[in-house]
Amino acid sequence: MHSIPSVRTYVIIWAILTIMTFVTYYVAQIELGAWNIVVALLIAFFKMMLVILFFMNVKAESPLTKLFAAGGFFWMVLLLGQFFIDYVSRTWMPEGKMW
Amino acid sequence: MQLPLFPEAASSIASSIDYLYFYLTAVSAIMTLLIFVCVFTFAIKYRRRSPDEIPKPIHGSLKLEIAWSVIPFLIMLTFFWWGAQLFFASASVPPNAMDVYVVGKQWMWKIQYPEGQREINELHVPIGRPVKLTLASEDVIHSFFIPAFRVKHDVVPGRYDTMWFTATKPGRYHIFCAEYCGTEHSGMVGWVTVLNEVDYENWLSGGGSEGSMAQQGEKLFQQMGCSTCHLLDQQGRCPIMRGVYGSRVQLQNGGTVQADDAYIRESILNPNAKIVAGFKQDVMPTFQGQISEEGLLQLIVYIKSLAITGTPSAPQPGASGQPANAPRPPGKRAATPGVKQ
Amino acid sequence: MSTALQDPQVAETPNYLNSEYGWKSWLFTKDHKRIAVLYIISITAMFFVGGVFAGLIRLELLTPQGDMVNSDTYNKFFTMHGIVMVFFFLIPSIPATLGNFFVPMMIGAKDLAFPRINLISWYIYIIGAIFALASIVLGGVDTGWTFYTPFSSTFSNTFVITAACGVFIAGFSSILTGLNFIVTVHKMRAPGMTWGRLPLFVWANYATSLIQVLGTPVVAITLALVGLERAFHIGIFDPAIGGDPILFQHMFWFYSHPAVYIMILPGMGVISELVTCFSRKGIFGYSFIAASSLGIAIIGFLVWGHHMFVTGMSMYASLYFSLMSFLVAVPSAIKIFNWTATMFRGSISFDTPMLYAFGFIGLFTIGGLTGLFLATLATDVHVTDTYFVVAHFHYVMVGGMVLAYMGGLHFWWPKISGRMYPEGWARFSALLVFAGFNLTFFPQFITGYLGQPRRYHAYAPEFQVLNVMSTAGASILGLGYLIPLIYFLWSMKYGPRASSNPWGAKGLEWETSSPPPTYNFEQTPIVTEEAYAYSHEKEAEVG
Amino acid sequence: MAQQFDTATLGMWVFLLTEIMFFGGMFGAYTVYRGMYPGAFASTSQFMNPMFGAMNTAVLIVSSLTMALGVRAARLGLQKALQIFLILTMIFGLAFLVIKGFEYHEHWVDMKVPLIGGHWDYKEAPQFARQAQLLFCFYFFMTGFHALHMVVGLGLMTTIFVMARKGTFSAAYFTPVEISGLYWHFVDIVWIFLFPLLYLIGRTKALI
Repeated sequence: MHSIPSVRTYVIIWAILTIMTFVTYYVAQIELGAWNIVVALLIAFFKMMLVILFFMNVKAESPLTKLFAAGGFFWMVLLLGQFFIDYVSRTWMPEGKMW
Repeated sequence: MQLPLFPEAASSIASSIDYLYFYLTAVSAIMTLLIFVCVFTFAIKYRRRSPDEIPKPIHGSLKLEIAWSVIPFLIMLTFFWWGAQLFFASASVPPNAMDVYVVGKQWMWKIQYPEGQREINELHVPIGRPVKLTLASEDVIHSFFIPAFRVKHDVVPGRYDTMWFTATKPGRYHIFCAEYCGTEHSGMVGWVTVLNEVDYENWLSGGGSEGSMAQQGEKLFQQMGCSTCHLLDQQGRCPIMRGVYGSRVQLQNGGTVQADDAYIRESILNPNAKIVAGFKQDVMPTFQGQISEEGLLQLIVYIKSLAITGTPSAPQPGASGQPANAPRPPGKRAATPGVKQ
Repeated sequence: MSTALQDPQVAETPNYLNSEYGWKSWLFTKDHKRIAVLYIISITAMFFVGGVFAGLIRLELLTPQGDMVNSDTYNKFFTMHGIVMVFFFLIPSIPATLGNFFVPMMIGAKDLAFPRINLISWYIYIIGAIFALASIVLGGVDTGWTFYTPFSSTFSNTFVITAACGVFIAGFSSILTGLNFIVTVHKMRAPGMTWGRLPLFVWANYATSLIQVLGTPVVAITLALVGLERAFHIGIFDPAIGGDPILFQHMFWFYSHPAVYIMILPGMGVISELVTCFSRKGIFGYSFIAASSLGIAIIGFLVWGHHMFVTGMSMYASLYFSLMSFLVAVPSAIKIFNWTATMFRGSISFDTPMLYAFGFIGLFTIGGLTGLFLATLATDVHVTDTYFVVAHFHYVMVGGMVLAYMGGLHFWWPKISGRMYPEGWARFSALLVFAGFNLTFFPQFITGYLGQPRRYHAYAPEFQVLNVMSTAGASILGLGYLIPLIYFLWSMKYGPRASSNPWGAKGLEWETSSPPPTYNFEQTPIVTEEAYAYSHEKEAEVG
Repeated sequence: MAQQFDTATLGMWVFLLTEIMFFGGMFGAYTVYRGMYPGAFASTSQFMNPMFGAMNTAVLIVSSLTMALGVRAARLGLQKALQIFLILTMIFGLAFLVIKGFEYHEHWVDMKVPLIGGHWDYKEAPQFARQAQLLFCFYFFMTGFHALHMVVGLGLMTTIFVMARKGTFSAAYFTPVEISGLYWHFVDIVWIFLFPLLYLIGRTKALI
């Protein structure tokens, strides 16, 4: 059976999540150029990991569950990545040769 | 009763596609034969002779597994390589290609020549000269397909697509719409007629009472009121049109854009999308929905003609930076001396 | 282990069919075997609905002028043929029927991991099917089964939302089946049933389930977005506001190409079972066949762009997708070679299931190889959207998947129904199917290269002869499907009783009585040997 | 029991896999268009109210906390605590939907609803008037699907609550609580990504 995290752990995680929400809110008001997107997504990713590992208790789950949890996100990245193979290179035109 | 088994090859790339096809067919036939012969031989040779015979097990062989994974893959790499070479080689339009403009519409092909001829579901091309088709759709996705030339390209609404071919054999060949486009999809067919040079010139001079495409574009330019703001040679409320086509345009937001067909199309339909440096937005209304795809193409040809007549064969000096009529390095949207004045 | 648990001579053992009676005992059952039977009945019905449309299409194409029905009606015919066959027959076919019945039995489980969800998935399927049939009855859909925008989202004025709802809903049935299989295979294996001992049919269904779970949601959301676009008159694929119709195709094929593997992988699993049983010999290269199933499932997600080489997608993306498409051909080739090698020095009998397996190997080889023409960039430009494509995917879908399904159905019929089918009729109809199929679809490779585009109501007169051949073949093919329907129904009452293992096959499903008892096994089996251990003798030398 | 619990958890994770891909399709399309029309997309964030967004994020995170505590209570067999936490979770869930409703209303007043013929104008940045509609379509579809998931989640919570009242659960049997909790947290995660993507990115960009 899984170990049961303490209330303290949950509250600490909640506090971090709430603080990160404020951080992401205020960072978005600062001009960082392209970094705005990166920071916002990194914070979101960090928050997601906290929720998955602690609230959803994947930390204590079997490797199999971890694999399936990670697999979904990996597959979504795969979907996006292959979209971008097209969209990034769509306006490139070859000069009669491949390379 | 006709029973053709192989399509005619009437373009410069047709036979090279056919060779690749023969190669693929040959390899496939050999593989199929191999499998069939094995299955048949085993089935007969090792048929069950008594109800209780138990053959000895064979668990597998790593060598064989590797062989029949790697060898087929290597063979397939030759398909890949050859196919990709041909695909890329036939993607770039020769610089001397003549322009023809095709608009797909449920359910017909409308074809315009820079010289002013217009046809529906008929395309006349001269033999031996590269022809570049600029494809536009008024509604849904169509696909322009000439089997005898082994060319096909989807015609996607909201953008221009291009394809090209050089016809090599006089005759009449099918045009099909290959992408399902609604009720009369199978009626969206036509003929391409390949003429020799002389016949083609005769045919060209036969029509076009409305003037060349550029002239029609010019007429539209007046009618739609474009000319009140876009003056030809002096600064009006809007950018000057002469010499724009093919140049790099400085934009309000600091970027630049290549003034090609797609840019001009966008600027007419969605004028505020890319404001030229030094001009204000919201001056020009959108022409979305007020102008047909054909009209758009006429305007583009007109604006293109301004670039060409403005600088006969000499590199254009000044802001535009790049000679308007030189073949552009990236094969697409190559400027063409298609407009004869 | 190798002795049957049940005496074959006993007339009527207690089993899942006679344990309860009445329609309630079927409609509220949680027994995976009964649910499988419910699925068999419903997909058979859908198969014949789709088949009727196929017949009408072929009838129309007898003459080039398009003089039987008008073009609108014809467009609805092929759309409904596609939607019904793809989403309501091919995708659920083997996993939901044979898989549902035999995956738990083959791993020695009493049932699937979530019996109630299994039943729910059948109800969801039925609701989806009702939507699809409603769209037919109300007046049809004319978008083609691919629902390409902007035609489907803006221009068509048929019942697109109804049909898309049907597909959306049926998608969830497919997801739940996949989910159930994944968890079942992970958690419910009998003692001793290690991954290395799983029958290849289970491996194939496991790989299929991964695709169902990972791919189906994407097509669901895509069709939902099309539906929303129709409902709200604005949406994300609308070119008028800058939407990209090609994005729809990316999203659609992200699922719909792997969906092809949802259809064919379980079929390959069936063939692995048939070839070993009727050669009475262990499979050649077990781990390679198992791994190639997973390989197909994964690489299958990297190839979808080969449907889009002429759309104006980036040429470099085309290059990537072309290469990946060749890569996915390798695991398929591995399977073909291994099956052939399994027959080598076997003891081959020509029972009906094996005839179907022969047919599968031949037709799938042709289907797979012609796929290479479509993966090759330059030739694809010419043959895409022509009858060449139609022929290719029918060789894979019908020549491959349907033949495997028929083979599997014959193979396991004694287990499912407890009765034998008439062998003579079965062999005859297997030959009819094979002959009729080739006559129908082989000419289409030729018309395709000649340039006859698909989805044409009227066509150029020079294609007529080949089209007449196709139609003639289709009528033979139709007969080949009708005969089994009749003799299967007949055998349920009059067929001779089947013993628990009429083929002398290996596998846990054959160690329980025919038909199996409600909880499959009298006691939980303990597995002590590899799959397909037909002989305990020493391995023969490879000659 | 442990075996059955494991099976159910694995099943839920496989289901969440499909949910990830379901939203993943939309996120994918969103990313493509964002790359195509960066200016238009950045301009729309001026019409989002990030206060609403942040508030809703906070509300959902609290509801995730109460859910997690509820699951913990269930594991320890604290039936009273479980019921209280379930109620709290539902209250926060409802609060989320109410705030979302206010927000939709604000968009309607702002003329930023391009659906069905359109309650739409974009005078503030006419150069983006066309493509900005794309983002608003995404906004309504994505938040709409998310809200739909919230509604389903609330339904689940109600069921679990009723079961808890009946005394179904114990320290030995709490699988449905655990599974519904996973679902609830997942819906929270989706919002954690929607918030920056729809409200925040591009806020610093000048409108014109």
